[in-house]
Amino acid sequence: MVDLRVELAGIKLSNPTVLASGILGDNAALLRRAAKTGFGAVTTKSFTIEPREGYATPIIAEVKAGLLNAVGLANPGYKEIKDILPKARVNGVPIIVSLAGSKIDEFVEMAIYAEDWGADIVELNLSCPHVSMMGMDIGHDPAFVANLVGELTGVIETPVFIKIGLTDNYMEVVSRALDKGAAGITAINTVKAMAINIYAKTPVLSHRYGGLSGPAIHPIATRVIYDIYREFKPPIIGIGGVEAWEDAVEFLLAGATAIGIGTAVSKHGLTISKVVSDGIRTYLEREGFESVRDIIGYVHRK
Amino acid sequence: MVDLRVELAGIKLSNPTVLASGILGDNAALLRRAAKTGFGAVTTKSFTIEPREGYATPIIAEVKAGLLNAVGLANPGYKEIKDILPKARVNGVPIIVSLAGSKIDEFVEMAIYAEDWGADIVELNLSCPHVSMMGMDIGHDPAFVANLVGELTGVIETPVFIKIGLTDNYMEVVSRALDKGAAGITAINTVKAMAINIYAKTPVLSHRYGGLSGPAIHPIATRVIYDIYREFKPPIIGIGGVEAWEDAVEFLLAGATAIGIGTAVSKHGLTISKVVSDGIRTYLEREGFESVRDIIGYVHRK
Amino acid sequence: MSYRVGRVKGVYAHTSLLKSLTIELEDDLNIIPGQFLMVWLPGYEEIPLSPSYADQNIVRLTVKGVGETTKRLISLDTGDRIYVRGPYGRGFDLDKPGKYLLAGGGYGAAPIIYSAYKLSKLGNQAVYVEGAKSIKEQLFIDEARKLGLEAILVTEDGSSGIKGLITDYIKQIIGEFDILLGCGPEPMLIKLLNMCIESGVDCQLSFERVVKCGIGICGSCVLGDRGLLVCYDGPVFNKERLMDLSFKEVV
Amino acid sequence: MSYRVGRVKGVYAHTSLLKSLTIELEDDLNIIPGQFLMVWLPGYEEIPLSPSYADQNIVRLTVKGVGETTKRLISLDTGDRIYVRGPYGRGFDLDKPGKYLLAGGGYGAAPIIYSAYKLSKLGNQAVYVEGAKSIKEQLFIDEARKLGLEAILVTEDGSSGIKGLITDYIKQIIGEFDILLGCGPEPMLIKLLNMCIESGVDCQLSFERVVKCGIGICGSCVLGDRGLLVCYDGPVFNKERLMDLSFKEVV
Ligand SMILES: Cc1cc2nc3c(=O)[nH]c(=O)nc-3n(C[C@H](O)[C@H](O)[C@H](O)COP(=O)(O)OP(=O)(O)OC[C@H]3O[C@@H](n4cnc5c(N)ncnc54)[C@H](O)[C@@H]3O)c2cc1C
Ligand SMILES: Cc1cc2nc3c(=O)[nH]c(=O)nc-3n(C[C@H](O)[C@H](O)[C@H](O)COP(=O)(O)OP(=O)(O)OC[C@H]3O[C@@H](n4cnc5c(N)ncnc54)[C@H](O)[C@@H]3O)c2cc1C
Ligand SMILES: Cc1cc2nc3c(=O)[nH]c(=O)nc-3n(C[C@H](O)[C@H](O)[C@H](O)COP(=O)(O)O)c2cc1C
Ligand SMILES: Cc1cc2nc3c(=O)[nH]c(=O)nc-3n(C[C@H](O)[C@H](O)[C@H](O)COP(=O)(O)O)c2cc1C
Ligand code: FES
Ligand code: FES
Repeated sequence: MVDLRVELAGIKLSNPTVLASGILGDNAALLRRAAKTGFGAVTTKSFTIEPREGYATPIIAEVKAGLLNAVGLANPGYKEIKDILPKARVNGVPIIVSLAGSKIDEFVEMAIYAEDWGADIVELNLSCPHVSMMGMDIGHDPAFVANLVGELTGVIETPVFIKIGLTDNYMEVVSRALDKGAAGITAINTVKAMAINIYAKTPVLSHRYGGLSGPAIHPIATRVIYDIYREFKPPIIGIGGVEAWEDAVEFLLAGATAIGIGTAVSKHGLTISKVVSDGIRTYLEREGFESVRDIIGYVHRK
Repeated sequence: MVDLRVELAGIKLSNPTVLASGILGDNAALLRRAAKTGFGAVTTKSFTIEPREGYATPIIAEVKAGLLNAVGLANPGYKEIKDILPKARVNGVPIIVSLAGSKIDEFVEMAIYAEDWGADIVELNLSCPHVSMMGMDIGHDPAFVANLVGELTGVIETPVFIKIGLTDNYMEVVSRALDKGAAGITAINTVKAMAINIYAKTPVLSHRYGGLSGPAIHPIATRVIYDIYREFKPPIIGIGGVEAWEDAVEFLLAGATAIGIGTAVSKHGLTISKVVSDGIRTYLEREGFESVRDIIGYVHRK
Repeated sequence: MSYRVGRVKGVYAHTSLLKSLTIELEDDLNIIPGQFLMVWLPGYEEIPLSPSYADQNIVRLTVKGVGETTKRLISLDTGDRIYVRGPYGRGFDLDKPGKYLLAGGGYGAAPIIYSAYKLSKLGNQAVYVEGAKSIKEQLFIDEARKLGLEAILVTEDGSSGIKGLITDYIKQIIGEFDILLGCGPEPMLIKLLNMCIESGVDCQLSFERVVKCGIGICGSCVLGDRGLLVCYDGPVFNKERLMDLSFKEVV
Repeated sequence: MSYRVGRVKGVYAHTSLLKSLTIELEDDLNIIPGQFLMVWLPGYEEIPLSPSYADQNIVRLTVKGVGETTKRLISLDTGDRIYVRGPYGRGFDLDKPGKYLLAGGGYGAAPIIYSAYKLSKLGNQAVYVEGAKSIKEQLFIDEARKLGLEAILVTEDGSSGIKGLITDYIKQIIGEFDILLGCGPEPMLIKLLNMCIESGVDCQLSFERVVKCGIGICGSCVLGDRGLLVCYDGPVFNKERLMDLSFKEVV
């Protein structure tokens, strides 16, 4: 029997699948359900200091190669972590708390709170492509990210992951964050995009711009994971268009330690985690590996 | 009968479809065939000073949402323009000559040559994501692009288009290029990506990295076209994942004047140009427009 | 493209705020009663609606104007465009054998009357009960009768049919049925559920939550403490599923 | 994933540089004779090969070691993995009625013998002619006979069969046939084409160019001044198409 367990900065996962942030994740019942259904870890929706309504519908546009979303970081505000986390915890499945803010102070306040209420990992959303002054707008600045990570690792002991998107300088951002003590990298977030309805003659999303996810971004994510592993070999949660176990294996070989799943939850339901981890198991058996850890970053060994 | 004619910086196209650079385009017979098959204009493969063999195969990797390529700018060298252009010209279909280089001198030399041999438009490939010291490596630097365009518009009269890819600062690059006299923008090139074969446990492409094209990048291209039109309203050749007339209309509404088609040529053959322009015609008729020009940038008018 | 474009073919005003729109789509759509469409009016929001009838490329939407989008919807004219994606979610299972009691409250009667069409086609026995504030807001009693069903109207003000709440009436007759299909305001649904639990009658009830994505990804439509999703696991839930939930929010 | 993974099931060495590999794939593949696969050996290049036999999940490749990749291919052992995508391109049209003359030169006999299998299944009349340097490089004469076909070997050194060039022999007999299928070195193909034009015999010939993408996008496999693509419009071209071309390059 092959071993599917992986560790993310000391946090033990029974298998490498992770529910990606923003997918069903601002509600304790849903996180709990995801954890029970087989995810190795679950990530909360990104919390902000104040509750956010999010954007008006349409917040979703289906496109040929994936999905656009502009949810607008809808969340009940970080104070809810206190109610959500204890209820969400089940079977020892680790909970990754995602945070989004525009200032270092905000992140510090939220991170301490998340740690107090039991977050296993704090993930900094530095890459949401559709909310101004947050996410991508701050995450592409290496100096800001370095300061932010430095501050946070000074005040909390919980491992800090930064979640990056597709920018020109992600390698510099990652390098600076790791230098300052980031425990790992989550890559990638959605890519800024737009869909126009040709009969309505207007962008579909109420926010006009949205983040592209799904199969469309999978080869881009593979590249980013490959780059980061090659250079820094940190723990990586690889995310982007994973909708079958083969996609997950591709990320593992490129260097991901764990595999985030988002959009595919809509197509296949939460059981996608089981399908993916079973597929990884069969692959490992057939290819003669004893542990999933044996294939992490494998393509770099050749 | 609706009017499909458009103009790109004074160059007249019988319909808005354009064969994208690198697609069958370093050979006179193929350019001629494309022009005959119905394209409103054809773009050559990017020429470089020296002939280039390109990368070893595999140069192509098929992915779920599109195609990766790392052809490596294989081309016979710009001196061939002399042989290719006269033979390629047919039915008055304009020929866009694409150029790639690493230094301003190189571009100047090639651009003059292209003009001498009858190029209708010179397109600067500032965005190939898989050849170092060319394309993307130089195209993300606004100062370099400004100088380059300034020099070129000083020495040739042929309209100069810059072809951009997905970078953080494409708006600045476009702004500087237009300031210096660029006649238009071609957007977008492929997005750097990777595909790994999970049984071979190695990247598929011999060059490892490749450019992602096809449906995957369509919503990203829509966003870039939308941004550029909103801000600058230059002539835009919109490219990225157009494989049906609906995709083309989306680009027109976003602000493109002409529609480049690449990857879809593989799926549908060169007749894709007819299929797309016929579809646009029917759409215009049904929606009550007299000319394709009436819908260029239409979403911005609301 | 993800949206289908439809044209309004006809508008029937039940009241000034409650209308049925017949939509013609370009292609056929296969919708199970109880499933919903995401309906978008550019410039307004996109909202979930459960058709009150559908056949091939025809869909009928019965809409109550409660806010900006629904009010805009009921002001549409013949020929206007409407954008839909879907169908999404799980509808009513009408294949179970037995005698059906159909209970629709307010615009909740929409998926119920559509179920009546399907049930009468399947030859299943069914009685249609509709609850409304007054006779003016009554929706599908005539239609149900034309289908050959016994149809009972219950009005709160007694302006027609039986006076009272639909739940009180149903309490009296529920014992005669094998299965109840219900859609309407949540307090009505909770009462129906409790009734069915007590009387041992099977049931399938359609619930509402704020549906934003419609495809089971955003989490906004969560129902109850087991994390059920109205848009993905529902909107129609069967008795077993519902018995698992604690409905503190409403009872 | 775009590649299918195959395993080498058997290797038959015709000579030390010319071998046939039987490949077992995980799924069935439907390949028309004359179509090609892009065959990739990680660490080496990806090259086009036209199977010499295919049935369900079995593909036989007949490969001549001419460079790095083909030499690596012929050194594979049973159990080794091989990666293929395709089939691509247009193969032979074997549905035309008439008497077929099959002409294969060197490893060009590969798609020709595969055509022979299909033709004999279809019950079409066919004669198989193979050209080789010497008896040692002879490939499929026995196989063709087992299929019940008349099979004639033409060797350049006369070590077996008829001595001479395959084209000289074919010139003598072509008049008896309605249609010729040919694959082999380009000078052979040009001669065959000219013969067919002169004698009024129909023909389909398979050409080679450097195939890089295999999907009609890179332009590397262009043939002639009308911009035909070997990988997309070919590799098999019919007489009408070929008559349009000027083959200055080779004649
Ligand atoms: C599965 C399902 C099927 C439905 N079928 C019908 C139907 O057939 N006919 C009909 O008239 N109505 C139906 N509804 C309710 C309808 O979706 C809401 O009335 C509509 O979304 C209100 O939008 P608005 O912009 O007009 O009002 P708003 O101003 O947005 O809100 C008015 C009221 O509607 C509620 N509401 C707002 N947005 C939503 C939302 N996205 N989902 C659910 N409730 C919301 C608010 O809480 C508020 O009470 C259905 C709802 C669901 C979940
Ligand atoms: C449609 C088609 C079907 C073919 N079928 C067979 C077959 O069944 N059996 C067989 O042995 N060979 C076949 N070939 C030829 C085979 O593809 C080449 O021999 C092979 O690509 C050489 O690769 P290499 O790395 O071993 O040699 P290289 O060192 O690359 O080159 C050796 C020789 O092959 C030529 N060549 C190189 N690359 C290619 C290429 N991509 N396409 C075509 N020619 C090339 C070169 O011009 C040179 O003359 C076919 C070619 C085509 C186009
Ligand atoms: C509806 C939706 C909401 C999302 N919300 C968040 C979020 O709040 N924070 C975050 O870091 N990422 C968010 N994401 C990004 C995902 O976590 C993930 O990085 C991205 O969707 C790519 O993965 P996928 O292709 O598997 O969906 C969201 C994605 C979607 C589709
Ligand atoms: C095989 C291939 C070769 C290409 N070569 C070039 C090139 O030489 N110069 C260039 O500017 N773009 C090149 N491109 C990019 C295309 O012109 C186009 O911008 C891109 O493929 C996106 O369009 P598509 O999705 O329609 O293919 C190439 C694309 C492909 C697929
Ligand atoms: S509405 Fe988004 S999950 Fe149901
Ligand atoms: S090999 Fe690329 S077009 Fe034929």
